[in-house]
Amino acid sequence: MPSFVIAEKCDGCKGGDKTACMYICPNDLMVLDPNEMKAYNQEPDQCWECFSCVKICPSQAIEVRGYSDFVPMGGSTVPMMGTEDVMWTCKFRNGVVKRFKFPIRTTPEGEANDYADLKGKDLDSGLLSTQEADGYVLVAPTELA
Amino acid sequence: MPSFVIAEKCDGCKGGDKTACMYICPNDLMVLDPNEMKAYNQEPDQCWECFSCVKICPSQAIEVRGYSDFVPMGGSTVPMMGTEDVMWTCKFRNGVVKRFKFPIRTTPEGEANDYADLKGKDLDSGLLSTQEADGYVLVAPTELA
Amino acid sequence: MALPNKPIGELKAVRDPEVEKRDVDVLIVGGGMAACGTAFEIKKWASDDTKILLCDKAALERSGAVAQGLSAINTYIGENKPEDYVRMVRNDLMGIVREDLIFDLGRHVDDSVHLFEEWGLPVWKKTDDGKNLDGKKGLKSGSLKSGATPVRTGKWQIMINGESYKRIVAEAGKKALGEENIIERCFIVELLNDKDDPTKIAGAVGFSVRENKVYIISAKTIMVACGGAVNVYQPRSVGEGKGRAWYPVWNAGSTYTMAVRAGAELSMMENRFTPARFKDGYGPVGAWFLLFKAQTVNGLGENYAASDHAKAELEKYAPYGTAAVTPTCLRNHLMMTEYKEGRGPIIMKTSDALAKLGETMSKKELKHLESEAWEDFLDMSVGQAGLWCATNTEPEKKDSEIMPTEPYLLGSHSGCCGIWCSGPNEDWVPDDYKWGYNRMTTVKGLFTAGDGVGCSGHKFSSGSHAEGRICAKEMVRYLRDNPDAVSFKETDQELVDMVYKPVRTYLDNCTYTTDETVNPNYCKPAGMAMRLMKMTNEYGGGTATYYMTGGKALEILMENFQMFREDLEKIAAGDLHELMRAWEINHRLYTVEAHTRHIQFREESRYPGFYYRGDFMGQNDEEWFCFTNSSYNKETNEWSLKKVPYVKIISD
Amino acid sequence: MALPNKPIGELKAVRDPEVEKRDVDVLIVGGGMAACGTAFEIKKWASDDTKILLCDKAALERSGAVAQGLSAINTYIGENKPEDYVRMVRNDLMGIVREDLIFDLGRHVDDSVHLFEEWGLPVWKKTDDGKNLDGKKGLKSGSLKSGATPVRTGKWQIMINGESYKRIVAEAGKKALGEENIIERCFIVELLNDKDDPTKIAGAVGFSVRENKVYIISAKTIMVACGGAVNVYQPRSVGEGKGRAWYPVWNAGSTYTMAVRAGAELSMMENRFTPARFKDGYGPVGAWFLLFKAQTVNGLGENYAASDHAKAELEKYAPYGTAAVTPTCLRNHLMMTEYKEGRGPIIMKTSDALAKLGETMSKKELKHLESEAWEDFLDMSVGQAGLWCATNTEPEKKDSEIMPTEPYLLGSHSGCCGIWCSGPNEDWVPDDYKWGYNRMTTVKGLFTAGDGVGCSGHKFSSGSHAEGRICAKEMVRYLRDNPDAVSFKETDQELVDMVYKPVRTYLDNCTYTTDETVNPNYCKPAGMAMRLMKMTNEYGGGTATYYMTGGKALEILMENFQMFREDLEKIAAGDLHELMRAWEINHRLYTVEAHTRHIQFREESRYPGFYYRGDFMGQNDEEWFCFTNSSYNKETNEWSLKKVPYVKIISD
Ligand SMILES: Cc1cc2c(cc1C)N(S(=O)(=O)O)[C@@H]1C(=O)NC(=O)N=C1N2C[C@H](O)[C@H](O)[C@H](O)COP(=O)(O)OP(=O)(O)OC[C@H]1O[C@@H](n2cnc3c(N)ncnc32)[C@H](O)[C@@H]1O
Ligand SMILES: Cc1cc2c(cc1C)N(S(=O)(=O)O)[C@@H]1C(=O)NC(=O)N=C1N2C[C@H](O)[C@H](O)[C@H](O)COP(=O)(O)OP(=O)(O)OC[C@H]1O[C@@H](n2cnc3c(N)ncnc32)[C@H](O)[C@@H]1O
Ligand SMILES: Nc1ncnc2c1ncn2[C@@H]1O[C@H](COP(=O)(O)O)[C@@H](O)[C@H]1O
Ligand SMILES: Nc1ncnc2c1ncn2[C@@H]1O[C@H](COP(=O)(O)O)[C@@H](O)[C@H]1O
Ligand SMILES: Nc1ncnc2c1ncn2[C@@H]1O[C@H](COP(=O)(O)O)[C@@H](O)[C@H]1O
Ligand code: SF4
Ligand code: SF4
Ligand code: SF4
Ligand code: SF4
Ligand code: NA
Repeated sequence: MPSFVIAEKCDGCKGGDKTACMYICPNDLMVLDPNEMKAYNQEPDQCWECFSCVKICPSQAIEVRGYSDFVPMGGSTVPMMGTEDVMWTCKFRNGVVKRFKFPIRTTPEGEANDYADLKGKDLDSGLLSTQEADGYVLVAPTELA
Repeated sequence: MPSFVIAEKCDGCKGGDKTACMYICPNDLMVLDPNEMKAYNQEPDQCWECFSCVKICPSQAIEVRGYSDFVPMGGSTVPMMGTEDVMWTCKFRNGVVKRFKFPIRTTPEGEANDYADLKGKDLDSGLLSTQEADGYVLVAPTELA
Repeated sequence: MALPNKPIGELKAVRDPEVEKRDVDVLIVGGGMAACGTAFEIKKWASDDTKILLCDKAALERSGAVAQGLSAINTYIGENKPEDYVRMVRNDLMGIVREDLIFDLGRHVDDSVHLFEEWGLPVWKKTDDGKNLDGKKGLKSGSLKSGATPVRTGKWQIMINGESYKRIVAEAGKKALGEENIIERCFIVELLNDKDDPTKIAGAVGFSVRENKVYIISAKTIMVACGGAVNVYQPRSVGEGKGRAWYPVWNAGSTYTMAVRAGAELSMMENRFTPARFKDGYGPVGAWFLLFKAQTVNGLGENYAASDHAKAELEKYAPYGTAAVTPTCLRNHLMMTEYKEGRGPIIMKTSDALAKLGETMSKKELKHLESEAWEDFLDMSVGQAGLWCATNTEPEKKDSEIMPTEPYLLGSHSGCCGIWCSGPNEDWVPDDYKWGYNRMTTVKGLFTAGDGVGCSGHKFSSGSHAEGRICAKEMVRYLRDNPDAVSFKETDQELVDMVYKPVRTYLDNCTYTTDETVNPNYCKPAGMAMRLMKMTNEYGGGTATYYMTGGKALEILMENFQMFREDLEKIAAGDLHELMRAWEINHRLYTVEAHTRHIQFREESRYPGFYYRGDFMGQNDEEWFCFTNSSYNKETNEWSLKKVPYVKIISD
Repeated sequence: MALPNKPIGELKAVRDPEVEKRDVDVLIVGGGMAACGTAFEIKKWASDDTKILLCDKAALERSGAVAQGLSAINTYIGENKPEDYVRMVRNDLMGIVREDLIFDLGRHVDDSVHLFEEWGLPVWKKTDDGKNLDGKKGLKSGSLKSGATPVRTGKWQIMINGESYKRIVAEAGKKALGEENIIERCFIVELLNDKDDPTKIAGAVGFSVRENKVYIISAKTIMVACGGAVNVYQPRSVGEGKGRAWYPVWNAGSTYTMAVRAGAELSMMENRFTPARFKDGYGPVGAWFLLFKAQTVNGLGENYAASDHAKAELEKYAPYGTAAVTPTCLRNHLMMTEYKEGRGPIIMKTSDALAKLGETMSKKELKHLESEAWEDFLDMSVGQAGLWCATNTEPEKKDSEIMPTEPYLLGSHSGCCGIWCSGPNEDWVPDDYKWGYNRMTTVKGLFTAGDGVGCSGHKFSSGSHAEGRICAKEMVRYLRDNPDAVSFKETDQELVDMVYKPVRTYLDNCTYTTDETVNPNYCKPAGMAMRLMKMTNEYGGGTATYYMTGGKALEILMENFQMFREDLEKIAAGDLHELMRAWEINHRLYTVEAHTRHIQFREESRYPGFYYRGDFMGQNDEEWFCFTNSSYNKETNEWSLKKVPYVKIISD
């Protein structure tokens, strides 16, 4: 299921500094042709079909098609990312369509609590910072051999 | 061991109608870049390493290198075609060189006897034309079940 | 770089090709050993006004299996009896063969070998004091035809210096037929039946791989000899090395597919050939076993083939397994046991063999022997020599691994799948085995030879040539008896639309994505090739399962084939080379589907070591000592299979 | 077309890159679950002037194994005892594990899970009447930390809606560490030792995949967590689909290679993880086995796992095989038997499972169940959902095949290969298992976590994060105790020359031939990747041999590795992406060579179903109930292996 870019939809992320798909691909596959200002997957046979590029593309220009060496044609799985949910459209080879919606996060983006002000106290204990703050007591095994 | 073309040596068969390598490759792999007038193998992973192109190239511009997925580097086998013999130079990875000379044909090129004037007589017999001419007698099996 | 969504290839395909129409009496499809035999022979029998055309996808000079050369002629009867030749083939193929075809081949083959030598092929000779002379030095001993002694490796094989084997054979064929009657780089896609009598052949359609042109050919009789089928199973090297197969990678089952689609019955398509070869380089082993008397050992260093265990295993397959020469499949079977039980790999002790030979040889003779060992590869499997160089393998010092390869479908080497053909129209041939013209298929006017003829095998290069010559004469007989014009129902436009469909699919869609190789609207030949080989490898008894398959696996495979065939409607080709690949993969599909359907039909494991049905292990003579024939209806996409009785002609 | 002999790629490599030097106290290599744990935790303990840098080859937001998401957290202790967690891991890994590390992980892991939920990861909850709520609806039940009940599949696993799992975890890590302390798209090539004390870590060298720049970093302490190793064995799809592996294809064994080259001892590298997965799509099976209670049958339709034969087989491996939960490797082992005996393939009866569940469920509940089944794939293995769509597989109607995959090398999932690390510095930990700093390797100042830590396993995403956090604190302790400056002996020029060697090889040679992919003077990463996987697949117990290897095969493999390493000196890269591929293949080589050397050393078959030594079948507790540790000397290219005693800490 290597990713592919629909030529008409890709706008090269409007000539920005880095394109979204290049930014995100964990395997460094997406590149931009600077002449045409359009992206493509430079190594389809290394695509993990992780859908990271698909999900991040602001123009919905990226989809995936089944790996040519074992996936019959005609199906597709297309995610639509929201802030709280992802909506999947799964199209079967025979035309059957299934839609699924799943939550993706329960806090606003950027709001993960990084405990910026938390400072650990006892560097020599085995406790992690939040465990220490919670008053967690480190257990040792009791059921010994 | 896909074939490769040494850029400096290939002269595109001097701009002739068809290049020798394109003419001969049983798998239609060799093509000519008409701008640079140089040949290349368009599908290395379909090369049978039959050496047909290597043997026919008038400029000795084609060699083969071991298939990248199982042949260690550094060896080579290079044929030099004569009219009666072929001379092979086999170079080992470790530098050892072996040379072999083998006959390839015992008649001048173009002189194979095609029996142009031979005409068969009995179309209903089981004999081939030269068998008939030689007076060969068609045998039937005698050691029957 | 520019966006990779433009057609690649130097010879771009256009939407509307030129059409060239030909109207001939005889069409020869293919230009290999068999077709060169036909080309040589046919004008000896045809009247001067007979129009003959030969189409080869490549250039005859180096097309087909012998492109690279060969180091032996494996079938030369010589001092032997044709009856013994039949016995050898029968035993090697586990009993079920067409003895009429084999005997007939045996009485014709030497004539072709004699021609080869006359044309210039160097044939080794034995001196009176038992020394080997190469084909040049051997000239002074005279020709085989004049009574000189060949150098035999086995009972049937003779050594040659065969680097230019195909060039020589093609030269004679081309001269005899005339260059003007030959179209090279013409890939034939489909055979066409007669409009009025669909059981009769009437023509063919193909295209040029060099210019945008479709050939529509009407022909009264056709000989199809496009060789066997390679890359229908996944080779062990799946990267760049997948072009390295033992059999020629460019033969794509065109013979079987075109014939079966034209209505011809196939026979014994379950049979396959899985040769043991030097691993990865696919170097031949015959010379090493027979000429150099090398032995093989397992991973523990044991001579497993001589073990009690092996003997017991072979006895299960008596009389074949206990014959003096162990059948090829059973030799593999013994290896399979070693692998499965954790005693692989299998090593050929080249070092011991050469040391032993050295005991009775002079330095000079040893040097000559070394050269012979290398020639065996350099004449027909250069890549193996390259692998030895790359791995610093001097066979006298370092042993090499041998291993059964992926399966091939062929009818001329040590396998017997192919087309069901008429035997010679002679008394001793059972009635069911003859219908007028020798080597004619069950389609009127359609002949085949070499890898195309089923139920025989062990013809090799020489036998294929001789068989092509037999066809030549029989086709002229057929022409004499069937002089009427033929015509087919397909219009030019329909044929062009069919042949160029992949081009149009490509042109209609290729700019939709930014990379022409990944496009949801079409599939490409390269990907389809991998897909086909993956499914056969995993479910059809490829190397992935040590050649094991079974009912459930076959059921899955059939479902995969079905989807594959549907998807082939969307195959796309941007250039002429890719158009050829598109049609090749189509031909591979039908061929390997036929193969699989036969395996599914035959509920026994007739060829252990070539394949196993896990759900029907062992041979079942009661039910299955018979031929299996299949046919296909291209209108309804239906296959039908049946049993056909085996008749024993030659005594034990 | 132009001649294909020009550098390809959009980011061409130049001969002389820019050099950027960094001087930090703490270097974190990797940006996955473990590294994000370290990133989150470290500033909680470090002084404000501590210089910290994190380098990830990709972008943290979606780097590593969790890029795509996950549908479960497989390690959440919750109501269970950490002692039982140790027992589970020990049994699954056939007895030989570091119980100190596992117990320690067990008492920390839930804290990370609680953070994930707080950060916004949706965690399923169980209602009082036993229904499942997804992570959004479940919010109203409160958090796990506040006592809400998770939905458990097995004893240790809890269900989540994990599509954005990595984005959430990375967000917290990045915020905590500060964007300015993170370099993304920086591939670390090699760790550097201290000039004066080579047993101490001192820095690292890497390069940017975005601009021609080499990073030379000096660091007093380093945490390396680059995940496991994928594509070290050939996957079953070898064409376009070779990017589809179960574990992330971009993790290339950097963790193990960089550590062992820096002098760290590896342990239990013979262990591998060969998961059973839905065939080809690599969809996870856990939910189907545990949540949906699906059963598997063989090709004959038999529930083979419940057969007497299977029971007898499992008894051979008591106590592990006879435990309530069959170890993962033995589940594979039972499948292997079916395949070899011709009773494949293995089918998961999804239809029966859903029908059975449906008996007690409402329509609405069933619909929800269907959605859960699809989510399991869509959250972490979309390709499997794609395959179901493409093959018209509705699991309630059509069953699917499952199959063991190619082997992976990893230490966090159900495998335990990795680096030999110190346990916590506590009384109950045996002296030989602790040397000052928890999770420090045998190289001073070098730490690891997640897939990097050997002899433990079953930490999964949550445990890897917690382990990264443990490292954070320990590194700060180490820094406190070892404040002195470090330096390495390599000059900038030497390092640049090493890192950019593939670029120069390319530039020096690429125009020699007319096609830059075929050139006798260099090799390219793509070909070398195939070559490595072919040799391990065939000789190192890959799928090609049903995971079988043995002494002779290993000997051949070692010879192949040797030539491979020599040839890597000639690897060529024309662009920055290819330069990364060049270094990845280098990392894969060392990792899989370590793996193979361990298999060669351990003369027993400890993990049947993961691999077999045909020459030493069965377990040999007498000789081999111990750890095996290896180390490597990069000056002399010598490996050494030794046995290390196992100490049992937790009772049966
Ligand atoms: C590849 C190979 C083959 C052999 C061997 C080693 C090796 C490495 N060995 S050893 O193993 O024992 O070493 C042999 C040996 O030493 N001695 C021997 O006698 N025979 C050996 N063979 C076997 C013979 O070569 C074989 O039996 C004959 O060649 C078979 O003859 P034929 O059936 O004519 O097939 P072909 O491959 O020669 O020719 C096929 C032709 O068809 C063309 N073609 C194919 N599809 C077409 C299409 N669609 N349209 C138009 N043309 C289309 C081809 O271009 C070709 O012209
Ligand atoms: C791929 C995958 C993984 C899992 C699962 C299914 C699938 C399909 N399953 S289920 O099967 O059970 O379904 C799990 C599940 O549901 N639940 C669970 O908790 N864990 C599962 N995992 C396992 C966990 O994901 C795993 O245990 C942890 O992620 C391991 O963490 P860590 O050890 O940190 O590895 P990483 O892959 O996350 O991160 C690696 C990082 O290193 C970077 N990197 C690599 N090389 C580098 C180099 N040379 N230089 C610089 N950076 C360089 C990477 O970019 C990445 O940032
Ligand atoms: N071990 C063997 N025993 C008998 N005949 C063999 C053996 N190996 C190969 N042959 C025959 O030698 C010829 C060439 O074989 P090969 O090189 O395997 O294609 C064929 O006729 C084979 O049948
Ligand atoms: N058949 C099984 N029996 C017990 N546990 C299993 C089984 N299959 C998978 N698991 C566990 O379920 C979790 C997820 O499995 P998987 O989806 O295979 O990664 C892992 O913890 C596995 O160990
Ligand atoms: N054999 C097993 N039986 C039950 N649970 C297992 C087994 N193997 C692994 N697990 C658990 O399943 C989860 C993931 O394992 P896996 O099936 O490998 O994905 C982990 O929580 C393991 O603890
Ligand atoms: S993210 Fe989308 S729009 Fe932006 S460059 Fe990539 S494909 Fe084009
Ligand atoms: S699907 Fe994933 S691996 Fe493939 S190109 Fe997109 S981001 Fe990269
Ligand atoms: S035959 Fe030789 S010189 Fe002629 S085009 Fe081919 S490579 Fe160039
Ligand atoms: S070696 Fe043979 S197959 Fe390869 S390109 Fe040359 S002629 Fe073609
Ligand atoms: Na394979």
